[in-house]
Amino acid sequence: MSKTHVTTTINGEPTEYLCEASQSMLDVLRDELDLTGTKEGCGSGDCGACSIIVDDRLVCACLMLGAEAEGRRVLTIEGMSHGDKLHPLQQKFIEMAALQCGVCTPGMLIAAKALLDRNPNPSETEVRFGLAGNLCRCTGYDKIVRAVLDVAAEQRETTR
Amino acid sequence: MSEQRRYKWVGTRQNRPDGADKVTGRARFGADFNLPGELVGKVLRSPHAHAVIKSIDVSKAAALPGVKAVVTGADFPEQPDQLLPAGEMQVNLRDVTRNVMAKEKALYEGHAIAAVAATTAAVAQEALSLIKVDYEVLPHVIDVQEAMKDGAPILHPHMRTDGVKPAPEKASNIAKRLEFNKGDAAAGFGKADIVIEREFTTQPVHQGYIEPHAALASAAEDGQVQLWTTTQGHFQVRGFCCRLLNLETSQLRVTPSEIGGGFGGKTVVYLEPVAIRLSQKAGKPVKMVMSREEVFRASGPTSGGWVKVKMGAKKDGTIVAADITVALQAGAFAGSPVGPSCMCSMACYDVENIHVVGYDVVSNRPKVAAYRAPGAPISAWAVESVVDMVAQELNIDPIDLRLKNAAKQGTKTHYGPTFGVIGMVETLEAAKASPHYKSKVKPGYARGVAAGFWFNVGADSSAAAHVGEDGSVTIISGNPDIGGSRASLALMAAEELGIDYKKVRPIVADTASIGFNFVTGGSRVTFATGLAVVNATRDMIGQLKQRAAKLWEVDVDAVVWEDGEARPSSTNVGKFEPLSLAKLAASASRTGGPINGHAQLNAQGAGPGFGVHIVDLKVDPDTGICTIDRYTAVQDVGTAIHPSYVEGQLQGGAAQGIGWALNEEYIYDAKGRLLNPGFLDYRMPVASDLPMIETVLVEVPNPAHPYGVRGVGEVPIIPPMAAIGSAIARATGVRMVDLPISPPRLSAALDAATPRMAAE
Amino acid sequence: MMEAQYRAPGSVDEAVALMAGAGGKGRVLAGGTDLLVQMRAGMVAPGLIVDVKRIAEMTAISQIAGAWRVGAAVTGAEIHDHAGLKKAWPGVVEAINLIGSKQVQGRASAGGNLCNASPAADSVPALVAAGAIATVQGPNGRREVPVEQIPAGPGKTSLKPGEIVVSFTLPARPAGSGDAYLRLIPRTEMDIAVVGCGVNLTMKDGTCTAARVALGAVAPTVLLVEGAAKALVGSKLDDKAIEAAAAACRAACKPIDDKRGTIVYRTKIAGVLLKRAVAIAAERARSN
Amino acid sequence: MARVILTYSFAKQFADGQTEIELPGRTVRQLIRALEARFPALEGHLEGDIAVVIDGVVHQNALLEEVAEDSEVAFIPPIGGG
Repeated sequence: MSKTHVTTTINGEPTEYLCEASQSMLDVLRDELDLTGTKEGCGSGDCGACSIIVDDRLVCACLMLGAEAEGRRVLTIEGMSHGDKLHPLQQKFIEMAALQCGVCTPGMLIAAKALLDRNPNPSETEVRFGLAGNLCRCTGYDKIVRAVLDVAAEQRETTR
Repeated sequence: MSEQRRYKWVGTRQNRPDGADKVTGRARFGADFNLPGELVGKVLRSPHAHAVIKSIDVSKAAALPGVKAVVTGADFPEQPDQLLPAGEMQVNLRDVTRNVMAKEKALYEGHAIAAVAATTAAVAQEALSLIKVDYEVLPHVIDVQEAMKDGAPILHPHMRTDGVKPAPEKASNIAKRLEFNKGDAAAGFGKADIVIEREFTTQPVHQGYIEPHAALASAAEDGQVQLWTTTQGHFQVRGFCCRLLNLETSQLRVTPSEIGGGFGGKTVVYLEPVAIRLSQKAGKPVKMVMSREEVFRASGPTSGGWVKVKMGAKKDGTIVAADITVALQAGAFAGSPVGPSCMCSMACYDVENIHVVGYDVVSNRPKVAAYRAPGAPISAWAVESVVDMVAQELNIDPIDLRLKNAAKQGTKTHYGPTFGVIGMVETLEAAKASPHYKSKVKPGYARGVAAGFWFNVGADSSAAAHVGEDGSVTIISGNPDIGGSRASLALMAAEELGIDYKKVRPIVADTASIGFNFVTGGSRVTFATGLAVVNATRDMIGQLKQRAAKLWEVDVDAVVWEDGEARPSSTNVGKFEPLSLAKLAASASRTGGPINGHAQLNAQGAGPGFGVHIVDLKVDPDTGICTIDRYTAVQDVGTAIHPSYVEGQLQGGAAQGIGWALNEEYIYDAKGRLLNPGFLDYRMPVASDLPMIETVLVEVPNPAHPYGVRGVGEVPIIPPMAAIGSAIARATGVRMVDLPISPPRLSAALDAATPRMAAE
Repeated sequence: MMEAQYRAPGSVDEAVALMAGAGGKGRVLAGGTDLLVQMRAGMVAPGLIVDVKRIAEMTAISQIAGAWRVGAAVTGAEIHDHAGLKKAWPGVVEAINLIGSKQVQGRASAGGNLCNASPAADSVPALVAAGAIATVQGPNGRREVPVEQIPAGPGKTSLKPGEIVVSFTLPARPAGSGDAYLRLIPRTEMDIAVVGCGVNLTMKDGTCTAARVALGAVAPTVLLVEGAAKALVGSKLDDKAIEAAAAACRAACKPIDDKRGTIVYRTKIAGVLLKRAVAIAAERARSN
Repeated sequence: MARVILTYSFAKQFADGQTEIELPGRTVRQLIRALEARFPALEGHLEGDIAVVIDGVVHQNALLEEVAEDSEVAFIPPIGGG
């Protein structure tokens, strides 16, 4: 069995690993790197629980090979906060009860970050379509959408 | 609302104690646990809907390098064919063991036939392909009405319909017949000015939790077993596993992971006994995780059903009689929620003459599991649709019609009991007064309304409260936190203690670290475990007062606990500086040792809940697509301990009901194989499908709870289907009777109603 | 069990050579949004995975004499962000952007969507309506193929062994042109098209002078519906002409009953979407 | 005397069709014993898979609960929940 050697950057840290050619990025993160914050809900790109950001693009880790990360920059939920400071989305999700069971939350936060990074002033409809790839079965999305809109409004306020 | 301010913490929106863990990826869910040297377990599942298992040859699989254990049904001891307590559940263990691992027959596609444990997933997968099963494929039956017919393929030759006198001699797929009666329905219809009769169906729908089932078992050579699993009730898992594997409960320690949704679907065992058995045979830890496909094929959806409703009313809107028949699919083994379905059907209404018959029917589908208010949404879909038809026919506002017939204190139900204090009228009035209902319906849109009822449950809970050396407090209970219960328990403890919420740390303990707790289910945790936490906290406060009394050398009755400190009850006691929790904790060792409180109880008096939902939607007549524009859920919630999470329950339940109404269904091919075992074609609502879901919390405190708590999680899934169906009927003139109201189905119904268009 | 190999070549020539060397066991990885799902389900077990996302030609968008060339591995998200392409071919861009979620858009490509050969592929009816030409390279060199000739049936293409779709060319067309793509799904996102319809029109002085219409998910392959185009060309896109085009679409349907829709429903919706897509394309044509 | 209520089918099957029965008893257990004395066919069917509603309050498992002189005690199918 000859494995592929990958040199990449994960959450800002230079990282190396060996993976099998057919091994998904999700399995690499969870099984090889112990980054279990990225969740598997379906393994087919239909739930978004494994959302990560690769070179500034939102992707499902289950739809990417570990080998493809060579030379890329990968952001997972474990890299979303800075030191002891939560990302504003993380803080707002807690404050506004935008999670119940919490298993979709890492993917939802990563997707929300990707959305706001590109569109700091989204409408409710844009937020809903921007997060349509992330299934949540607990909340009915109401508090999630409100939290994202709230963060966007606050960030516009602070950058003004 | 003003009453709420009686409390400092209860009713406030504090950050949940597990919030930071859950937004940073730290929280460990079922599949996130690992042990050194663990093996990967995988299950071989039946490709047939119904087949005799003539033989299983595992020799090649067992011989594959890397395979450490193989199990089949023969590895699980036979169980008695009778209802027995397992934990606090009544289950037929003969069926449970067969659902975990088939014995003589495969009863549905996806039924577990064998399992392997191997060093890698790839080896385990290859081993499955080497297991040779000799099947004799039998005719199968999927549909509930088909399964009830004479001549239908019989799943269990020993099954005779229970509840029929004299007891039938012939085998049947009808496991049980139930009948409820109040008054004389036939005579009641004679008094009616209008009588409406319709038949309705629903398809099985899955709970759809995002986290698949997962378990990690480690069985030691001395017989002791540890298990980590994602479940709504680790004590139930312990009970089931011990029964199925002949273990003593003290030998099995179950630690619950964080749980990624359950909605009732994680109250039974699937992987857990298999992982333990594999671990016992392999002598190594075994981890098993279901794929999404396995979740759909092999874990419990809720029943699909067939419901016939005949309802009579007078011109003034008085409903005078109802005759209802409910047949629910149980899946491959008996035990659908047909009882609650029958009982809830007319529970919202005070009607003189009610007759309800229910059937529990087996067919070649996965065994149903609980799903939010089990059974109630199915009968409510039918009954509430017919109530709306009565309102339409008599040209009465649908809320007014319901107010006219609403159940209230003193209403005798058709299933026996007389209601005490309930909130149906208040809920209807709140719905009528809501900004949504008061608003005009936008042109092109239509409005639908429906109601729902659920009993709620209490049951067994244990809790402990420990004071730390610095005066901060740990609250220990044994219910997995599925939607913010740590926060609500901590709020009640902080309220009792009069200390800052942040000084209270709630912990979910494993089965060895706290007394028995019934499942996190039936919306019981904030009520029943909340009661245990309050009692444990009060027990602890009693001790704190005793310590203060000792220090002051006064009688304990002379000490009161206020705002987090012991104070003399009056100036007569003497002049003492109040003793804070921190001070009492610091001196604990010198005043009698650690200060802890405990409570255990079987909580009774869970107050029933009522909900009314309002929906505005439009229908695209060309495509049959419904667009929901506005949605409001109104519910009698007792006291909202943490209003955000109460709102969340209403919103989440409504969203699930909307999915049930519009798109979710199990689709089978002619061979009884599930065609849509994935999130792509099992269409749960996505964010862009829904509007904001407004909530109105009607707070009618439950007298049986110190803070007036009432379960809130069940009711909100009951009204959406009929509310949506009624809005569609009002938008298009077509009353849909089959769920889901998917675009092809609605389009066909619209075309059938306008033959000209169909001919085009 | 054969463990796969992974290669990420830097040129098309290299990729073609790798595929040739894999002896039929090679699979091209563009976005991977279909391939990885199929690998996981055990439907395919490639011996060699050839990742084409490091090939410049396959990941670039360029304009040459009014025509647009889009690399077959360009992701939906990149196409979404390309203002020039969006302005010229809004229907094609919308169609590609309808493939899956934002997450899938971050990976999925039109080349992958075409080569996966699903009759319900969203980008394909729009590309067919656009008259897009695929540039294909294989062991015997390059050739140009109209997109509609590539799908051969569900999961099957007319590509010869070892051939790779390198890019698409969207032709230059006269002023007064516009395109549109609409699909019907039960939800608002995250679904496979029950029916898809691409329309590409050229209008002059209120009269339709050229039209191409394509339908997805109503037959084993995406259909170019010439009858519908004929009904539109020469008309002022009056109700009668549009109804005739819708009738041609319905007549062209050879759908199946499946978990996503019925024969009756798909046939009806083909006509509905045609009307709506024509209206959008015509509006775009008028303002171009 | 407490008023004991059985569901219709349960009464038909085990209690000669009587759905409402006045019985002496100060606890649920005493009522069950009294019921079983009157309807021997009921024996064993009231302590297992059943919920007990005492004056409108649902008890999942009731045995020693006290009932008042004029209490209404209904035996109904068990209730779970999601």
